[in-house]
Amino acid sequence: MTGLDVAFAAAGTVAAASAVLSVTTRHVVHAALWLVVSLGAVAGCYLVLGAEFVALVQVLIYVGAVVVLVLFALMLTRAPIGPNEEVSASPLHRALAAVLAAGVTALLAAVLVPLARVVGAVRRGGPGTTGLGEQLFGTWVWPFEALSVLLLAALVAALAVAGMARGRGAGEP
Amino acid sequence: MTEAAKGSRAAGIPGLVRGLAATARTLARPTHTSEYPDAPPSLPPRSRGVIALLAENCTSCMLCARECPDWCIYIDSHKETVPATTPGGRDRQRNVLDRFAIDFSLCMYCGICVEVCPFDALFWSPEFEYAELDIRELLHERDRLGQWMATVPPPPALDERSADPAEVSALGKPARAPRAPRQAAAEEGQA
Amino acid sequence: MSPAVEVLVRTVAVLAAFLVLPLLVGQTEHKVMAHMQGRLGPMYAGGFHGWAQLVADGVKFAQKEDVTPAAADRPVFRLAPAVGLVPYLVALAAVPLSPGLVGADAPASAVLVLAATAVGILGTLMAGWASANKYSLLGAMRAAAQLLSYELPLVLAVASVCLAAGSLSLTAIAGAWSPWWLLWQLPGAFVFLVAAVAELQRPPFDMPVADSELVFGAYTEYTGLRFAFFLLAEYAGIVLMSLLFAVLYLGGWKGPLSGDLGWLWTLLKGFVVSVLVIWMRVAWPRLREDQLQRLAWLGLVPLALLQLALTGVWVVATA
Amino acid sequence: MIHLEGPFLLAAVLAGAGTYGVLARRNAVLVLIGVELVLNAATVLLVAVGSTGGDRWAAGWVLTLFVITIAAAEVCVALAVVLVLFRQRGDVDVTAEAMAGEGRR
Repeated sequence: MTGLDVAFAAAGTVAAASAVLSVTTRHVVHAALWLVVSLGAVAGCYLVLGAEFVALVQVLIYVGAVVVLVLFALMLTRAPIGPNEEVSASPLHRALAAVLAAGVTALLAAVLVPLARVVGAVRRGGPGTTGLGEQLFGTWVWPFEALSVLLLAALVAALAVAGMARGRGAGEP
Repeated sequence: MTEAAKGSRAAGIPGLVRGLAATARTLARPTHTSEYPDAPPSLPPRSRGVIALLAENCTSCMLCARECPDWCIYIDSHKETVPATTPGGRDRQRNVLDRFAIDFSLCMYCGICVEVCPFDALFWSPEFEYAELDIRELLHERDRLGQWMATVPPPPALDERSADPAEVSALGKPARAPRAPRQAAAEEGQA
Repeated sequence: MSPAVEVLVRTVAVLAAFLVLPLLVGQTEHKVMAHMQGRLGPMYAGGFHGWAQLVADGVKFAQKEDVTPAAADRPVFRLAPAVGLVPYLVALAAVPLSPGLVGADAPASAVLVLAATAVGILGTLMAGWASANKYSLLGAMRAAAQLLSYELPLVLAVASVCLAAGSLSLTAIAGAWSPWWLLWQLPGAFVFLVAAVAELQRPPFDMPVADSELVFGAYTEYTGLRFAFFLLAEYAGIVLMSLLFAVLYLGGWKGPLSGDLGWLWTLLKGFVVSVLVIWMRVAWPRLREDQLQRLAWLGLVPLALLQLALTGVWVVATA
Repeated sequence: MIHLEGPFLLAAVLAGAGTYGVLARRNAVLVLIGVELVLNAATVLLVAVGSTGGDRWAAGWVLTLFVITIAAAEVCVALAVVLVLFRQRGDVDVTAEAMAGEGRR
C-alpha cells in the first residue's frame, strides 16, 4: 500500500458508496445529487491516477452539463420533496435486480482482479495532457470527427424530438 | 419574425449604447441626493409642515373644529363674565380657551381649518420633524402648537402693482355729495 | 519555506482574496450604481462615504435567524449555499495575478476554472428545488436553462484563446498575449464577456432572480448567513470572471512597470471589467427568457465558432 | 504507484450499481442515472489502464474522452425523449403499459 493507494481507496470508496446510494435512494432528486458526488469522486480517482485533464473534463461535462440536464429533467417531470415509493419497482423485482447486479459485480471483479497483476500497476505514466492532445488529433482524429458529427446529430435529434412533440401539441384541439 | 421584432433588433445596438451613455452622463453629474439629517432640506416656500396655533387670537368659535373633515381638532372652552367697564354698562360674556389640540395622526393636512379661521389663529408652519414612536403621542396640545408659531414665516409681501386695499382707497376718495333731503325727493315723486 | 507552511500561506492568501475582493466589488457596485442613478449610495457605515457598509451588512446577516422552511428538504437546503460558494473559491485559487503569484498553479488551469464554475450552478439548482417553493423551483429551472446555454459559448471562447496561446495554462496564455490579440480575439472577448455575465445571472441576464416575477428566484427562502453566502458567491463570481477576462483577453500583468507590479495590473484590469459588469446592470433592462436563449444559440455560439475558426486559421497560417 | 485492484474493484462496483439502477428503477430519468454509472465503470477502467504507461493501453484516456462525449450526446437525446413522454403521458414510468395514453388521442 502506498500513499496514492490510500488516496485512491478513499476516493473510490466515496464513489462506490454514493453510486450505490444514488440507485437505492427513494428521493428522486437525491439520486441525481448522489450521482454528482459519485462522479466527482470518480474525477478525484482520475486525479489520483494522474489524469488531470480527463478529471477536469469529467467535472466540466458530467457534473456541469449532464447532471444539470438530468436535474432539469427531473424537475420538469415532477420531483416532489420527500421519499417516494413509486420511483422503484416492486420488492421482488428489486430483489431480482439486486441479485443480478451482485452477479455483475462478482463476475467483473472475478475477471478483472486477477488481471490486475498481469497489466501491472499505475505509475501515473499516462500520456499527459500534451500527449493526450497529440493522440486525439493524430491517431484518433477520424473517430474524433465522427464524434463531432454524432454530437451534431444528437443536437438535431433532440431538437427534432422536442419539435415533434410541440407540433403534435399544437395540432390537438 | 414579425416586422416589429425586426425593427426592435435594428434599434438594439444604438439603444444599448444610449443606455450606457445616459448612465455615464449621470455618473459625471452631481447627485440629487440631499443628505437630510446632516444638511437641512430646502423646502419650498409656504410648505405645509404642521399647523401652529396663536392662542391669543382664538375665540373658541369652533369653526375650525366643525369644518375639519376628519374631526381631529379638539376644543374645550368656558364662558367668563367680564364686568362692565363703564358704570351702568352691561356685563359681557367672553369665551376662554381651555384646550386646543390637533391629532396629527388623523390630520390630512388639507388646511381647511387654516382657511376658515376668521381671527387668524391658525397658521401653516414648515416644521416637519415631529415624528413620534407612539401614534398616541401625535395628539399635540395647545402649548406645543403654540411653540410652532415661532417657525411660521412672515406673510408674503403684498404685490406692489395691486390695487390698494379697500380701506386705503376709501380714504382717498372725495366724500359723497350729501343726500338730498327726504322731503324734496318725496315732493319730486309726487310731481 | 517548508511545503506545509507554503500550502498554509497560499490557502490563507486565497481565502483573504476571496473575502476581500468581492466586498470591494460590492462596495464599488453600491457607489457606482448610486452615482449612475443620481444618488449617493451608502454614506454612514464606517464614516468615510460608507466604506464599511458591506461589513455592516455581513454583521447584520450573521445576526439574523437561520430559517429552514418546514416543507424543505433540510440537508439539501442547508448544503446548497456551500455548493454554490466553494467552486468559486477553487476557481479563484487557479487564477494567476502574475507569473509567480497564483494560489494553485495547475497545468490546465483554464479548464479547471471552467469546470469549477460549471459546478457552481448545482448550488442554485439544489437551493431552488429544496426550498419547496414554486418561485424557487422556477428560478432554479430558469437558471439551469440559462447556464447550460451560456456554458457552451463560454467554453468555446476560452478554447479560442487557448488555441491562440497553444496552452491550457492561464499563466502561459497571458504570457503569450500581445496587444494584437485585442483585435484578433475581439469577437471571442465579446462572447466571453456576455456569456460570463449570463453565467453570473447578473442583469441584463437576471431572469432566474427576476424580482418582479419570481421574488428572488432560487434564493427566496434563504435568510441570514446562508443568503449571505449566495450573495458572496455572486460577487466572487464577478471577481473571478473579471480577473479571468483580464488574464485571457487583456494580457493580465502586462503593462508599463510590469516587473514587480504586474499583479497590480491584473487587479486593475479586472477592476475595470467588473465596473463594466456593474455598468451593464445599471444601463440595460432585463432580457426575456426567449430572447435570452435566442441570443445564446443564434448570436453567441455562431460568433464563438467563427472566432474559433479565425483563430485556427491564423495559428495554422503563421505556424 | 497504485495497484490496479482498486480501480478494477471500483469499476466492478460501479457497473453493478448501474445495473441495479437500470433494472430496479421505474422513473425513466433514474434509469438514465444507472446508465451513467455503467459508463463511468467503463471510463474508470480505461483511465486506470491508460495510466499504467504501457504502450498497449495508451489509448485509454482518449477513449475516456470519447465515452464522456457519447454520454453527453446520449443524455441529450434521452432526456428530450423523456420530456416528450412526460408531456404525452403525464408520467415517466417505464414499467407502465406501453403508450397508455395512446387511446386518448
